[in-house]
Amino acid sequence: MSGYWLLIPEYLLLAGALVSLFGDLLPGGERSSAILGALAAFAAAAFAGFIGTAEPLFGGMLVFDPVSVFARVSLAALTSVYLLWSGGRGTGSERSHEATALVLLSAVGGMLMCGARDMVALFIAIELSTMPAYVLMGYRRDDDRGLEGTLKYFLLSMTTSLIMLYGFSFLFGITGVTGYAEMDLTGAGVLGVLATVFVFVGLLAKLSAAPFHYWAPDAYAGAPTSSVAFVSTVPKIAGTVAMIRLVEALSPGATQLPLLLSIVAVASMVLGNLAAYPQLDLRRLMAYSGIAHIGYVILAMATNTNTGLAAAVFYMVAYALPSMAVVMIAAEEGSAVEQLSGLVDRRPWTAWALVVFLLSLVGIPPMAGFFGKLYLFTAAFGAGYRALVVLAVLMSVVSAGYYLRIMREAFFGERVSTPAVERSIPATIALVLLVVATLGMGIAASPLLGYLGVSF
Amino acid sequence: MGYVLAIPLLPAAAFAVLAPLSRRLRNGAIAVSVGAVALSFLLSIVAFVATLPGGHEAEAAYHAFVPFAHVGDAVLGAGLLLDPISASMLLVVTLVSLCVQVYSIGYMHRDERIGWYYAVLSLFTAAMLTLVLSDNFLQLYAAWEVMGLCSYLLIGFWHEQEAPRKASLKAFLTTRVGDIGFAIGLLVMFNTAGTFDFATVLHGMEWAPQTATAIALLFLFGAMGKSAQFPLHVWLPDAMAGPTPASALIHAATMVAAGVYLVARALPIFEASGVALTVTLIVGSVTALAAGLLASVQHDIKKVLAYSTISQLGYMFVALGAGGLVAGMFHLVTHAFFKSLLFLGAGVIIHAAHTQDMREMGGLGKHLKVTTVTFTIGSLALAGVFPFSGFWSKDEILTVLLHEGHYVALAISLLAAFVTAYYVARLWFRVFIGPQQTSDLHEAHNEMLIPMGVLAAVTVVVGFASPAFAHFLGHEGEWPALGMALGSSAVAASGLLLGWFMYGRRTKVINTRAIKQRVDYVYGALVNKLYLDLTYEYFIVRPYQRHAAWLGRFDSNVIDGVVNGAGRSWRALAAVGWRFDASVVDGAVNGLGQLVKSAGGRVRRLQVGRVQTYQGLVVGVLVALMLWIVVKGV
Amino acid sequence: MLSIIVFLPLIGVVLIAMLSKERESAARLIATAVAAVDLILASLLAVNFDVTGGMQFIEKFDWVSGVGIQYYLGVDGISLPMVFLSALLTLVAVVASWKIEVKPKAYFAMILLLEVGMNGVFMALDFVLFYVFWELVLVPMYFLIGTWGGPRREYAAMKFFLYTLFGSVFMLVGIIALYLQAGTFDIVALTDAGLSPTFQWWVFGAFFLGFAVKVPVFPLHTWLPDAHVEAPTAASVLLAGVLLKMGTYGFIRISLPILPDAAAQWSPFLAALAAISIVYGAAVAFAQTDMKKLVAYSSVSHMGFVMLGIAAGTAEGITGAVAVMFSHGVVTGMLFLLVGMVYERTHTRVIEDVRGLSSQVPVAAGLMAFASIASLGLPGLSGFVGEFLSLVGAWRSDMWPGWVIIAAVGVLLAAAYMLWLVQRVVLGSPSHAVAEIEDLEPREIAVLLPLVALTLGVGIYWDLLLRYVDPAVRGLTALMGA
Amino acid sequence: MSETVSPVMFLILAFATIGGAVMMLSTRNVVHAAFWLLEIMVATAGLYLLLSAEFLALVQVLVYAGAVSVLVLFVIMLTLRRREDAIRPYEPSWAGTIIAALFLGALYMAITRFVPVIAEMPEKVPGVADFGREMFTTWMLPFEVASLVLLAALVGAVWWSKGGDGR
Amino acid sequence: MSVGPLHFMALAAVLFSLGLYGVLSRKSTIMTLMCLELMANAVNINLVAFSHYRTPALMTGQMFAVFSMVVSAAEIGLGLALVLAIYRLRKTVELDAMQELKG
Repeated sequence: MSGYWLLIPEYLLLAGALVSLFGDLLPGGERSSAILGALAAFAAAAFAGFIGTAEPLFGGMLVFDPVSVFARVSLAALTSVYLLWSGGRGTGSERSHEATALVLLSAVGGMLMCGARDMVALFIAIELSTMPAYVLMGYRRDDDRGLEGTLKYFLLSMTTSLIMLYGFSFLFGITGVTGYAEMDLTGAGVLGVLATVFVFVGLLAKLSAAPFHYWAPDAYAGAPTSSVAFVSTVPKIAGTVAMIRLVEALSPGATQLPLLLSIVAVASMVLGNLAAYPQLDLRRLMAYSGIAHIGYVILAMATNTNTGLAAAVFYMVAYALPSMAVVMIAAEEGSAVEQLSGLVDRRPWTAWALVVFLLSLVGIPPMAGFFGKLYLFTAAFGAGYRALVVLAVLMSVVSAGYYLRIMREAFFGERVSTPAVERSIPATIALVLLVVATLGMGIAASPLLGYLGVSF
Repeated sequence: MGYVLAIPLLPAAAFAVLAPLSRRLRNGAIAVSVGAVALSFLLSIVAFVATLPGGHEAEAAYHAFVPFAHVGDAVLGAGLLLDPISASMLLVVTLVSLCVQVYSIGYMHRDERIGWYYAVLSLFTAAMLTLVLSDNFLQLYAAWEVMGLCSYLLIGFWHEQEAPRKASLKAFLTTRVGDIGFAIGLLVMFNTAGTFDFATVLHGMEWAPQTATAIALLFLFGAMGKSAQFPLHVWLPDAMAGPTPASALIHAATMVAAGVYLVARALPIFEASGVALTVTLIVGSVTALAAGLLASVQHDIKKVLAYSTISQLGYMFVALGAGGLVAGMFHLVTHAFFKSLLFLGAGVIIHAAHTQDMREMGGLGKHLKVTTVTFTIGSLALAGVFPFSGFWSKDEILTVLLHEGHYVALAISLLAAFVTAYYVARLWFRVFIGPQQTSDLHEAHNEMLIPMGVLAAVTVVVGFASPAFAHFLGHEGEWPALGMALGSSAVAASGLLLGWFMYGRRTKVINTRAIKQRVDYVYGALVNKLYLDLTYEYFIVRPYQRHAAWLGRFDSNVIDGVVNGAGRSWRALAAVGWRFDASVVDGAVNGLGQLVKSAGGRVRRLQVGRVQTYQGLVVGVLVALMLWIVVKGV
Repeated sequence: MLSIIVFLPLIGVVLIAMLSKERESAARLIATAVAAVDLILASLLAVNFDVTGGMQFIEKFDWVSGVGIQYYLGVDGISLPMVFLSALLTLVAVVASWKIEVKPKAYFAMILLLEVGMNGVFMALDFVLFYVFWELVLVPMYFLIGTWGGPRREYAAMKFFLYTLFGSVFMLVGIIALYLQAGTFDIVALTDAGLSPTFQWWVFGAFFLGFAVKVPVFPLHTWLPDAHVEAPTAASVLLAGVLLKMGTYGFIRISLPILPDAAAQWSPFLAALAAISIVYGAAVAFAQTDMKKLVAYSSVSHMGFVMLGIAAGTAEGITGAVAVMFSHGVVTGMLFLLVGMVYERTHTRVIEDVRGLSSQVPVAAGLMAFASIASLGLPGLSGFVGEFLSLVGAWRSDMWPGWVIIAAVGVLLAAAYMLWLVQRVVLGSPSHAVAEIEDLEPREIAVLLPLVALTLGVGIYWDLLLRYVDPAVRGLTALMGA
Repeated sequence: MSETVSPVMFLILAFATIGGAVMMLSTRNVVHAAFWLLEIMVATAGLYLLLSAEFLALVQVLVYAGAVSVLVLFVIMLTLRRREDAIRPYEPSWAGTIIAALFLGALYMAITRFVPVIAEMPEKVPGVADFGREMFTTWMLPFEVASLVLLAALVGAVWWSKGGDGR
Repeated sequence: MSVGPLHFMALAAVLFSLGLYGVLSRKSTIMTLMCLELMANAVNINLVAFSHYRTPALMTGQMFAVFSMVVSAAEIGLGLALVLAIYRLRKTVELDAMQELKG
C-alpha cells in the first residue's frame, strides 16, 4: 500500500523504543536512551505535523483528519518533553532503557488510537497504549505499594476493557462491520444501546471518569511520580480522541448517550473536585483533579457537535500540559504537598513556573486552561447544557481551592530543608517548554482552533 | 467690578498660604490673615457703595458666573452675585471678621498654634463670603459645609482636652443632620428645576405648592441645624468650648446666621409654599422663647450668650416666617454686631476673671472700664433699649408680626423680649456689680479693646439706618410706630427691672460655695430665691424658675439626650452590625468552604482501597444503567 | 499607545526578573521608572483625548480568529480617568514601598504585573480580553497579600482569590451566553445587539455576581476587610483604589449599555443593595477598632454610592458614580498610605493606641485629617462631587426615594465614623505609641501630594474630571434610552 | 463441514462450557479450577469448530489450552508454599451474585429483543488460506500492532520477573 | 431446532456473567485472572458466532477474535508476572491484602 509513509511518526517512535531496549549498547548509559527517545518523539511530532492531514489508510481504519493530526502532534511532543525531562533527571531510579521503551510503545499506541476509526484497530491500539502503562505504574518492582496500585489498575482496567470488548462484539454483531464509516446503529434496539454503554464504560474507565475512576487515585498514589507524569496525561489525549470518534459514530443509534455522558460529567466534576480538596499527596490530588478535568471534557463530548468535540480535544491537551508539569515538579520535590514548602526560596523559577501551571489548571487567563474552558463551556452552553456549565464553573472555583493550597505551600509555607534537586539542562528545558506551551497555547490559539475547526 | 472676586479670594489665599506653614509663622500669620480680611473689608465697602442706592433683590449690581461642571444637560458653576442683600452681608461679615481677627491678636497671642487658628479663621471668612456672594444654592451649600468644617476645627481647637473634642464632633454631626435636609432639598430642587441658580429657581419659575413646600421645609431643616433652632440647637451651647473670638465670629455673628440667610434667600420658595412660612414662624417663636428661658438659668457666661444667640436667631426666623425679609435681615445685621461685641467682651471678662462661671465673677465694672462700657452697649442693644440697634430691629420684627396679624407670635415675641431683658440684666449685674471675687483684674490690651470699640460704635448708630436699610433692599421703610416702640420698651424695661430686682439690689455675696455644684440648677435656684420677696417668689419667680429649670432639664436630658443617645445607640448598632458581619455574613462564606471540605472528606471515603469493591461499584453502576435502559427501552 | 501603556509594565517585570540576586535593590528603580513612564503616557493620553470623540486610540485586530476573539483596546471618557488613576496609584504604590526588604524583586514585579491587568481591564473592549485582564489582576494581588501581608495573610489571600474567582466565573458564563446569542465578543458592537429582556435578565444576573463581588456590594463584601487588613500598604492602595473600581466599571461599561432592559429591571434591587451597603458599611466601619479595617469598611460604604448612581441609570447618576470611583481611589489611597505610614512608625493600627498624632507628627496628622474630611464628602473636595451627583441622579431616576434618603443619611454616617477616627487618632494628647515617632519624610510627602492636589483640583473644578466623563456618559445614556 | 450448526453438538458443548465454568467457580481448589478452565477452553475450541472457524479453534487450543493454562498452573504452583494452600475457603459473595445475575438478566432481555441479521452463506466456505490472506491485507495494521502488544507485554513481564534482585 | 446467533449470544452472556461473578467474588488474584480469561472467552464466542452468521465470507469476527486472543494472552502473561512480583514482596496473592492504598 502506498500510504505507509504516513506512519513515519509511529515508525520513529518504534525505532526509538527498539533502540532503547538495546540501550545497554549505547554510550552514556541510561540517560542517552531517554534523550534519544526524546529526539525520536520530537521527530515524530515534527513529522506528524509536517504530514498534516491525509487520506485515510487501511480502508478507513486510520484517518488523518485535523483532530487526529493535532492530537498526534501534541501526544508525540508531550512524550518528547517527558522523555527529555526524564533523561535529564538527577535521580535515575525510575529511569532505564525499559522505561523509555515502554513510554515510546505506549505513545505508539496512543498515536494509533488518535487515528483509529475501526473497532479492531482501536481495541488493539488501546491495549498497546495501556499495557506499557501498567508496567510504568508498577515500575518500582521492589515497592509493594506500587505493585498493589498497579494490580488494582490492572484488574479494573482488564474488567472494563473486557466489557468494552464485549460491547464491540455486539456492535459488530449488530452492524456486521468494524469500521465506523459504515456503522449504522439506527434501529438496533436495546442491545445497540447496551453495547454503546459497554464501550463507553470501558473508555470512561480508561480516562478515569467517575464513577469508573476507582483505580486512578490508588494507582497514582502508589506509582513512581515520574510515571504518573506520563500515564496521567499522554494516554488520556489519545483516549479523548478515541472517545469523540465513538461519540460521533454511535450517537445516532444511542439516544441516551448525551444523558449518560452528562451524568458522568457531573459525577466526575463533583466527585473529582470535592475529593481532591482534602488530599495531601500530590499524586492522589492530581488523580482526583484529573477526574474532575475529564468531567469537563466529557461535558463537551455530550454536546456531540463538531465544536464541542474539538473543544474537548483542545481542552484535554490544555489540561495535559500543566498537569504533566505539576507532577514532574512533584517528582522532583517530593510528592507530599508539604514537601513543596519553601519552593520559592529553594527554586524560585520552578515555583513561578508552578504558578503558571496551577493557574492554567484553575482556568485563569491567559493560560491555556482558560481558553480550553472558554471554548468548552461555550460549546456546552450553546448545546443547551446551561445548568451543567454553571456547575462546572462553580466546580472550577472549588478546584482553585486545592490548587491554591499547593501554591500556598510553595510560596508561603514554612521552609523545609529538602535536599536540593540537582538541576539539569534537559529537565529545565522540558519545564520551560511546558511553560511556553501552557502560555502560548492560549494566547496563540488562533491557528490551532482554526485547524480543529472550532467555531461557534 | 472684578474686584468682587477678590473679596472671598483674599482670605482664601491667606488660608492657602497659612495652612501648610502654620507651624512656622506666628506674627506673619497674623499679618497675612488680618491684612487679607482688612483688604476684603475695604473692597466690601467699595462693593457696597457700588450697589447704592440699592433696589429690589433681583436686580444685581454685579453678576459673574464660571461653570465648573457639565453634567447631562445641567451646567453647574460658581458665581458671584452682588445685590443689596449680599452687599450688606459682605460688610457685616468682613467688619466682624476684621474686628475678631484683630481682637484675636491679643486674645490668642500666647497660643502655640496661633498660625493654624488664623488659617482656619481665614478659611471661614472666605467660606462665609463665598456663601453670601453665591448666585446658586449649590455653591451656597458648598460654602455652608466648609463653614461647618471650620466651625468643627475651631470648636475643637484645644483638642488636647476632652470637652472641645466631643463638642466639635457633636456640632459637626448635629449640623450635618440638618444638612441632609438641605442636601435632599437641593436634590428635589434640581429634579424639578434642573438648576440651582437663584435667577431661575427664585424668580424665574412658578413653583407647584407641594414641591415648594418640600424644598422649603427641607431647606428650613438645614437652616435649623446651622442656625441652631429648636430642636437641633443642642450643639451650640457645647460649641462654646472653642476660643471665644471664634465663638464671636462663627457662633454668634456669621455662620449661625447663615441659616437665616438661606431662608431669606429662599423666601420666594417659602412664599410659594405658604405652609413652610408658618412652620418657620412656629420654629422661630418656640426657639426664641425657649432659648431665652434657657439663657436665664445658665451660669456660664458664654452659655448664656449662646442661648441668647439661639433665641435671637429664633427672632429672625419669626420675622422671616411672617414674610418680613427686611426685618429678619436687619436683625441679622444688628445682632451680628452686638452679639459679637458681647462675645468679645465676654472674652475679656473671662481672661480677667479666669473663669466662665458668672457666680465667681462680680465687681468687674470698676476695673474693666472700657469693657464695661462696650459690654453695656451690647447688652442694652440685646435687651432692645432705645436707641441701640437691637431696639430698632426688634421693633421692626414686632411691627411685621402686628401687620401680618400673627398675634400669638407677637405675644410670644414680646414674652421673649421680656425674658431677654431679664437675662441680660442678670448677666450684667452679676458680672459688673457686686463684690469683687477675683484679684489681679486688669483691662485688656488695645488690640482687643479697639475692635470692641468699633463694634460698640456701630451698635450705637446702626439702628438709625433702619428705614434706609429697607429702602436699600428695595422695600418700603418707615420709622417704628410710637406705640409699638413704647410697648416694646416697656417690656424691655420690665425685664431689666426684674433682673435688677433679683440680682442688682443685693449687697451681699450670694452663697457661692454652696452653689458650686453647678449641675444642679434647681438647687441653685432654690438657694437664690431665699433673698426674694415671698409674694414675688410664689407668684412669679418660683413658677418661672421652675419652668425654666424644667426646661433646662428637658433640654439637657431629653433633647440633648436624644442627640447623645442617638450617638450611643448608633455605636451599639454599629457593634451589632459588626458582629453580624463577622459571624453571619462572613460565617456563611467560611461555612461554604467548610462544607466543601467536609464533602470532600466524605467523597474520598468511597475510595476504600479494596479492588473488588471498586469492581463491584463499577459494574454495579453499569448494571443499573443497563436495567434502566432495558426497562425504559429505546 | 494603549498597548504600550498596558504592556510596558510587563517589560518592567521581565527586567526585574532578570536582575541578579545581588542587585535586588535595582528592582525598585526599574519599577519606579516604568511606573513613571506609564503615568506620563497615561497623562499624554488624557491631554490628547478628544472629549467628544467617543472611543479613541483604538487598537483592534483579530486575536483568535476562528471564534471572533479580538485584541481590541480603546478608551473613552469613562475609562480614561480609570486608566490615569491606576497609573498614578501604581506609581504611588511603588514609591511608597521603596523600603520593602522582603523579596523586593518579586514585590515590584507583582505590582507592575498588577498594573498590566488593571490598565488592561479599563481598556479592553473585547469580552475575552476583558476577562483575561480581569483575572490577571487576581494573581499578583494574591501574591502581594499572601507574601508580604499580615499574620493571617494566607487566609486573606485565599479568600480574596476564591471569592473573586467565584464571582468572575459567573461573569464568564454571562460572556458565553452573550456570545452565543449575539455572535460576538465585541463589547462595543454588543450595545446594539437587540437582546430579549428575559435573556438580558439572566445575563445581567451572571454579570452582577461577577461585578458585585469585586465592588463589593453587601452581602458579598466580607473578603474585603480581610484582604485589606492583611495586605501590605501598597496592595491596599491598589486594591481599594483600582481593583474595586473594576467591578463598578464593569457595570457601567458592560451591564448598562449591553443589557439596558435588564438594568432597568434590576435597578430596584441594585438600589436597595447600594443603600444597604452605604449604611451597613458605615455602621460596621464605625465599630472597628483597627484603622485599616475602618477604612476598608468605609470603602464598602463609598462604593455603595457608586452602585446607587449605577442603579439610577441617569446621566447624573452615572457621572456621579464615575466621579466617586475616581475620588474614592484617590482619597482612600491616601488614607491607606497614611495608615500604613503610621503603622510603620507605631507598629500598631489599633485606634485606641494611636492618639494625638497632630502634636507629634503634624504633617502626617494634617494629611490624615485632610483625607478623612475628603472622605466624608466635604464640598470643595473630590468626594463631594460624586456623592452629590449620584444622589442627584438617584433622585432624578424613578427609584424609590427612600433609598436616596437612606443614602443621604449615609453621608452623615460617613462624617460620624471619619471624624470619630480623626478625633481619636489625630487629636488629643499623644499616646505612648505615638510619643517618639518621626514625622513624614520627603519621599512620603511626595507620594501624598499629587493625591492631595487631585482631591482639591477635582473637588473645586469638577470639569477637570467631568469633561471626560460627562460626554461619554451622555453617549451611554443615549444607548440605554434607545 | 456443514453450514448449519448441529443443535446436539451445540447443546453438548454449551453444557460443557457452562458446566465447566460453574465447576471452576464452585471448586475450592485452585488447581482444580485451573483444570476446569482448561476444559472450558477446549470446549470453546469445539464451539469454534461448530462455527466453521477451524483456524481459531486451533489457536484456541494452542494459546489458551496450551500456553495460558500452563502458565496459570505454573504461577499457582509458584505461589503455593504448601499443597494445602490450594484449598481455599468457600467465598460466597451476595453482592457479586446479585450484580452478575442482574447483569445477565438485563443482557438476556436485550438479547431476546434483538433481531439478528443472518447473511447468506457464501458458495465456498473460506478456509485457512483465505483467513491468512485477509489477515495480511485488510488486517495488516492490527496484526502489526498486536505484535507490538506482545512486545510490550514481554518487556513488562521480563521487567517484573527480574524483580527481587533489587531488594 | 436450529441453532442461531441468539443461542451463541446467550451462551456467551452466561459465560460472561459467570466470569463477572468470579471477578467480583474470588479473593485469590489468580482466580480473578482466570475468571477474566473466562470473560474473554465469552466475548470470543460472541465474536466468532457473529462472524459465522453475519460475515461468513469476510471472517471479520474471526479476525477480531484472533486479536482479542492475542491481547488476552499478553495480558494474562503480564498479569501473572505482576502477581509473581507481588508475591515475592508480600508472600501472598490474596486481594484482601491489597488495601494499603485508599482515600
